[in-house]
Amino acid sequence: MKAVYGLYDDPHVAQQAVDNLRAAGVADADITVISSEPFDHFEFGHRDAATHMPWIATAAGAVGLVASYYLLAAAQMSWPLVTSGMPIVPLWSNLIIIFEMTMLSVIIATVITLLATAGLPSRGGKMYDPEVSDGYILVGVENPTDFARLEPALAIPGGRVKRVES
Amino acid sequence: MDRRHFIKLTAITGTGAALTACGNPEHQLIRFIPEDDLVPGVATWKPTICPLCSAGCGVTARVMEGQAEVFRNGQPGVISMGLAKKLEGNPEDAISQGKLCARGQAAIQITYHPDRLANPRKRTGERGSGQFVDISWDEAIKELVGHLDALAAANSQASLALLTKPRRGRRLDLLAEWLRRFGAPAPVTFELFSDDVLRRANEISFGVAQLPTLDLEQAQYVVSFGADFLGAWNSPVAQSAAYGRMRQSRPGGRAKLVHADARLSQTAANADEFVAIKPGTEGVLALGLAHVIIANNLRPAAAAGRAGAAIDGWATGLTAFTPAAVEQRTGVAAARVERLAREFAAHPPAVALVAGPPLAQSNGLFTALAVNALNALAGSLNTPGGVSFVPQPRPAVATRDLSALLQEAAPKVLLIDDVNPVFASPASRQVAGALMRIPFIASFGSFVDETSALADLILPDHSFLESWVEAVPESGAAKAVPISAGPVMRPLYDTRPTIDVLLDVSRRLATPLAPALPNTFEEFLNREETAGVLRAGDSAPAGQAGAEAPALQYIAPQFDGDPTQFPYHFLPYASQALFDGSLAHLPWLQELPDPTTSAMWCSWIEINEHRAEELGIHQGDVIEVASAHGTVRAAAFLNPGLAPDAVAMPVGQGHTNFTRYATGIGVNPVAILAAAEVSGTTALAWSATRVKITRVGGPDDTLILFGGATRERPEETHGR
Amino acid sequence: MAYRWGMAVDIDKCTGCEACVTACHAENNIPTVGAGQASRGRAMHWIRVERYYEGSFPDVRLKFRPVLCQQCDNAPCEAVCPTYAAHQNEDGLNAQVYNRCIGTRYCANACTYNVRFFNFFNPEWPKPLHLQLNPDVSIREVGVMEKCTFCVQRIKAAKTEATAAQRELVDGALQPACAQACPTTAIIFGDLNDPESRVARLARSPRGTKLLEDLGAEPKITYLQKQPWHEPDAY
Amino acid sequence: MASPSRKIGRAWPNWALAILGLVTVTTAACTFASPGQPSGMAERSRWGTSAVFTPAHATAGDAIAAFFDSRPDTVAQPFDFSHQIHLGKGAVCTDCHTGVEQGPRAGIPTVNTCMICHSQIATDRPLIIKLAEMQEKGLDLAWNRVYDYQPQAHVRFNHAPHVRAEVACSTCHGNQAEQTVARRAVDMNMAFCVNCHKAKQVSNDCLTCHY
Amino acid sequence: MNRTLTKPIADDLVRPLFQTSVWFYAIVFAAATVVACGGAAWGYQVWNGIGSAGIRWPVFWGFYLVNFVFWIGISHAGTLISAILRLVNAGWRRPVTRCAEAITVFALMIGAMFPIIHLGRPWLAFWLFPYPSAREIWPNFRSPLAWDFFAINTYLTGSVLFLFLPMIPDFALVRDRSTGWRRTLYGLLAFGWRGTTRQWNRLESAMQIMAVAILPVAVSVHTIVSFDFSMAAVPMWHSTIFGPYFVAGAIFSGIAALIIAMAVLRKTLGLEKYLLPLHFDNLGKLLLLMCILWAYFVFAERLTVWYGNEPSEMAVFWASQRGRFAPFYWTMVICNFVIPFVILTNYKTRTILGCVIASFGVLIGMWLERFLIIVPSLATKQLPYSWGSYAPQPVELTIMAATFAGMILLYALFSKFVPIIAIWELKAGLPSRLDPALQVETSLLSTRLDTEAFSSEAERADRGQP
Repeated sequence: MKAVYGLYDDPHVAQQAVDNLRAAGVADADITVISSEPFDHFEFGHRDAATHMPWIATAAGAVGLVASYYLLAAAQMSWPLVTSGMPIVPLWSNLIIIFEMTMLSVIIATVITLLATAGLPSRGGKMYDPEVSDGYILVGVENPTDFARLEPALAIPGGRVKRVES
Repeated sequence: MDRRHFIKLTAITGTGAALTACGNPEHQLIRFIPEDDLVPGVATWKPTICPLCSAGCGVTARVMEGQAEVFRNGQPGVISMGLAKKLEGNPEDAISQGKLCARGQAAIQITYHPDRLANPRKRTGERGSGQFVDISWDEAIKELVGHLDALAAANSQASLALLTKPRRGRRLDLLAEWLRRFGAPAPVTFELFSDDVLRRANEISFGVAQLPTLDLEQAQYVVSFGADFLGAWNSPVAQSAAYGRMRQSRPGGRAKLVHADARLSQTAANADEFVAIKPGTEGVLALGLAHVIIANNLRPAAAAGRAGAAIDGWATGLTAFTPAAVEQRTGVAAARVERLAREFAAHPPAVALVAGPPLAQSNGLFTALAVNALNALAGSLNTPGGVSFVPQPRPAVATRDLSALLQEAAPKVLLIDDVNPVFASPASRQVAGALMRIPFIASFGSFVDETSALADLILPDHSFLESWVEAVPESGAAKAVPISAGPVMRPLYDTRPTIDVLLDVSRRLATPLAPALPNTFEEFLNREETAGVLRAGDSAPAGQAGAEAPALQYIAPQFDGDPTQFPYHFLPYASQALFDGSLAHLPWLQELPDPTTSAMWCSWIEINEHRAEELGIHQGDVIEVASAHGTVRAAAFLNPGLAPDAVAMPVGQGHTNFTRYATGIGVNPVAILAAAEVSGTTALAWSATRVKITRVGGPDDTLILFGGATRERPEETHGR
Repeated sequence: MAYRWGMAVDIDKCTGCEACVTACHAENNIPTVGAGQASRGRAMHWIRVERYYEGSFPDVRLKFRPVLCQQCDNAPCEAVCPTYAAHQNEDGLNAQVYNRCIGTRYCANACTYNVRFFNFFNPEWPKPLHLQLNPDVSIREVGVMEKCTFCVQRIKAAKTEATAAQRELVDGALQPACAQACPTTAIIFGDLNDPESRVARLARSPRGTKLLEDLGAEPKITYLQKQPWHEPDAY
Repeated sequence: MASPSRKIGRAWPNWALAILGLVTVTTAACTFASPGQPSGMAERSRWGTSAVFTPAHATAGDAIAAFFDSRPDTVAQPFDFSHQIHLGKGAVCTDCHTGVEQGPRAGIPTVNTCMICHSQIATDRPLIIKLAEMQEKGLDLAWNRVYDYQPQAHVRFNHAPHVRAEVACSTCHGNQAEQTVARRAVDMNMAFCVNCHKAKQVSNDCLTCHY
Repeated sequence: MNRTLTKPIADDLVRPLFQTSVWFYAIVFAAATVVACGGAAWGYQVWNGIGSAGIRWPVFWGFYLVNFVFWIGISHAGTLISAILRLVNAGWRRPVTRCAEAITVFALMIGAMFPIIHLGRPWLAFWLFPYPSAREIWPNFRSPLAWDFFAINTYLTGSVLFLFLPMIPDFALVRDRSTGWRRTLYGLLAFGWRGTTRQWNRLESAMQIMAVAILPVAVSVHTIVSFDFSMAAVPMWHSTIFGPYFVAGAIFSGIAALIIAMAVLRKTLGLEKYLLPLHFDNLGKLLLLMCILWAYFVFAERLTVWYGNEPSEMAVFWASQRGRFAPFYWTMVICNFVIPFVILTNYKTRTILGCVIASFGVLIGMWLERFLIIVPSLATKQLPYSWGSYAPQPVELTIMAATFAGMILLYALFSKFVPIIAIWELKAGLPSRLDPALQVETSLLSTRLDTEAFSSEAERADRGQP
């Protein structure tokens, strides 16, 4: 993995580094910003914010709803036993389980989507610096084509540039 | 391995690994060849007779094949044999009519009781210490024969006594005959709740010393004076069956039941009208009714005939028993007496019956005579819907009562045939002390109880299911006939039928009894079969035999104990489940909720709920009941159906030595009774004691009630 | 061949003698639990005779009412069981399938009649009391709920016998142990689907009511209320 | 930061003892304070080897084995009775298992049944001599059941109606003509019963078997 | 500039993971011992039979079910509160959410054990799982106990994930600061988290969706727990009010548990800088709100019963109002209403100590409330002949004590291995980090948060430090 990145203490400086990289012709998708907290109010924190996650969750809920209805009905019909004079497939009481299964589908779909889209769990080998945990913001490019062109863009006051070549 | 097993496996892996299989090699018993030819799993029914009370209900036992551990030839082993599984009323039997009471159902547990004696025992320790050693039948019989031979040698055959239950029948006949041939006096019978007073009264009134049969089925109006005829008195199954038909199973509507008592007994609970009355004054009420009937010319006084003649002042219209006078003595309002009398007269056939507490008063004989006279007045004798007497095959054998053992020259050898007078007698009679003085006692019961614990030799009987049984029901059906039945199942243990043992002994004596008695009871029964059978439908010989007695005058009941010091009447009563305590060893009956209280496994003291409130006594509080002769402590049950000046207690608990299920449970109210007799008889006046009560402390959790609230509707609504 | 087993209990005839209770114990292998456990509320009586006092001495009454499983059509116990151990059988019985029972005891709570009993411990019958056990009836182990079955083993045996003999069941020939023992014949058992059966006729009686009828469980036991005595002349 | 932990660490055996002690005390307290089965009645063995009759398993091992329905197919018998030989000689099942047409149980023959034939046949064989001796002493063979249900299954089975319905013995018991000592040839689980009942269109109500 | 602000926060909050006091061992040891006793008691009960407990005819449910409902109620502390606060974006939630959610998870785990502990045959508990256990017979989905299974499992799954997802960045932080086994452990737990903007955005989106999803689940869980009772025609159970009544009670007791947990953490882990009087004040107000709501429900329930005057219900009513359960009832009223109301309405007493006292009252009161719902009703059903009583046995008391000890144990271990305050959320909530427009709103909500905790920020700014 090869990478070049800068570590910045100040999010404003990090924003500047991101801008510099863009100016240096790096595609937005190739710029990686790593931090130990979300920066919702900086432009770099908003990159990649768009997601279909709510829609996926909703769809999963719908699937869960339909599936649990049929699961329950099939289970109740498989050996129809009468209790308390209720119908074999009683909708009122099944609704409770259908609801729970729907919500469970939503939750699990959300988590799976999160893991899938956030690349988790990951086995490492990606650009990272433990100093991020100390509060630095990492702005860098993974597997850059040209270190020389990017380093100046990252080397701005309030930041340190690091290069990984291994 | 399917899904289910897989999940089971995961469920148990953790625990399963920890629990290792620790082997349990069951000791291998040898297996005997079956003696019966039964299809396994298929039930057969065999007739037998319930032995628990004198009613003599014919029952059927459901017999199925099962694996039992038994003794055969002195060796334990397993056998596949026919086992009685359940007792049910015999539909062909005139008494039980296919029905059976709770006690009868539980009789089967006698046979399978874990503490039943399996073989003969001889006393080793001090008398009463309960130390016995198992011996063989040969040794046991030899020992008994030795003692009898010694009596014969000393020419004191009269010092032999036999104590048994007052069960009329051929077994008692044979026992009496055995004694007679040996030269011993008549058998001594004992039963706490005996009906000797009523028999004596019937003899005086009707010339029949016998319990009556009540034709409830056809009666229109029934007045019961304390007779718990639906509970434990006389022939409860037959009486209940008739009661059922009296209530709802016949055309012409439902009869009325009036019950007079000081306590709301189980029978009283079923009455249409409960008449609360002062203890011992029931006879007054009966004569009050008679007075109204005679005075209003509803029936002629002469109609009562001999029964009326037995009452002083009958012929002159019972002038001392006007409703006003009755009210004063009994506490029953005069108008009510008047109304009851008119109803009684207006709804023939009307019948009155008396038993239980009224006859256990000092004036019990008078009370019985008064009720008999009322019946006779109403023309209810030997009529449909009245009282009648079942023809008996032969006169009852002469017997003696317990005082024969206590007062007269004490016997030297006593044979006890499954009776427990030590438990069921007032402590003041000192029965145990009397028995201790008898040199040799042999007991034939199946269990160690307070009495047989004093024996020198215990020769355990077969259970009734294992032996030949017979009964001559004295009452219960219009046309009862003697019944007998063979064993239902083979014996489990090394036991022998008592009567066969005695017959065996009679041949082994140094001078065998002559002329020889039958070899076995079975032989005796089958020999008798053709002889003394009564023709069905024989009418009763009422008003025939028996000596005329002088007319009896009313005397107020005498109570033991000064009313100021002992303000409460003490009313012990036969427990619906445990009867007189002889059934306290049967776990089903111990756990049977008492009908009126729902109590199980305990003794309790009933006290009027309002009186309890005044005294600060709450449900379950421990209270002490003290008579002049002793005290007992038990938990209080607040009973809305008891007179405020009385406390009641069920008899049955308080055993000190009677199997694992009865020992140490509850207290015995009989112990504190005065040893008073019903005047004119030798019967114990068990309802004539006065007591005082003291609250000892809070609940000690001995009051075990199955049921909760005693009232159906919660009383509190809104803010009240 | 569809049966609908029902019962009629004539309160006017019931004397509270409890013969039914012992009969039930004998027939159905119901264990006795002993004084210690009984005092802790573990006694089992599939049928019980409730006693209720009314008024106070001397104007006091005592009512008896045998209560057993009412075999409700809309049984509150059934739906709450998570394992179908309690359900309606084809003959209209409230089946209690012991092997399915995991002991949530929910059914017993839901039962408005409190006629369900629980095996808090393994039952025991000290030898040789176990010889008396009815081989046609299961012995329920610890953790299992049990209740009146209308003597299903008798129903089953009678049906098998009838099938073998190729005939219909005769009304009255089949009785549960309680009805069989009842000295006053206060308990009548039979097929409610047969309009001419004794129980069906009694179920239509004007004296008939159902226990806690307003709760809507539709019990199959009819209680025939006590009929007060009145002078025949009064009519 | 590490020192306290090390100190505690050394004291570990004492901890263990303390916890163990408390656990023991709790169990003991429970034992005494909440009595097990009916007090004052038969002594109850808490550890599963009670001498009194109960449907519980005698040992933990039994319980686990029953939980998994894992039982050996073969059952030890007092001697090796060969079904193959007897059926080969023309005997039929009901000759010895006489109860099968009349009631719930087929019944296992007693020595008397054996001796009906063997008082004449093959009287010189050692096993038959042994049988004759046993009959003389009044002793029976302690056969062990090959087929039965766990008490926990609460299954009631009645042979007679099945025989009447012409279900062949071999359906449930395998071909005994091929077996010497009887062994469990058919796994009689609930599916086995239910499938047959479905096929024959007879009741599959739970109370048909479970009561 | 950023680092100097955030590093001390991270240092403070990570410190408990690396430093262990003797007290920690003492607490863990004591709690573990009690838990072990509970385990032994349960083992005893399984071996001998459920009769070791005090349950009886007709009170077939006793302490076990009381504790079940109680703990499920406590579980409403976290996820529900945290989800609500997350959705309304209440700034002051940030230090509170994780310790609240942890309560949820642990209380649920403890609560969910009770239905198994109380089973007559617990070794067959797996028959409740939705699978065709025997010949195509599934569990009976009409049974409220089957609903419980689904509801509790959904809520537990959701809550565990809701707790775990925001922990991932903090695990990554701990991973980077630790060595040896800790590094391996936290490395595994961190799932290879780096903190890219994509990851942050997805995490925050997921948390929003989860918050939306978990709210109705949380409400449904306690509603379904209430259905365990209200589905049975038992006097004073068969009530439509039970759903909201139970949910309100659950939140009520949950907040109380949270306040106590926070107060303990604040002292033991030295979090005075993060768990401020403000938090207790806010939670105290919430507790007061729930207290009033609870009182309203009790009044509504009791009034309708009293007014309806249905005999069987009146029996239960009076049994608790002035009968044998009255001491418990009035204790409950005092603990649940009088004490919290008096303390919390007065801002002078609504201190940390005051809130803790009120919370203890509420916990006791709410436990009694569960007891008073279950036992008097069962003891006083329709047929008075079947009325009975109930007294717990040592087994039940031991197991109950063990669950409280278990909560302490789990919580102690949790706070030992996980930063008990979400570090990244706290950092992200720093005022300077917020959108200026939002800053106004947040500062209104958390005036004192600004002035007290983050005065250092201002100080540093004054000193001109970066």
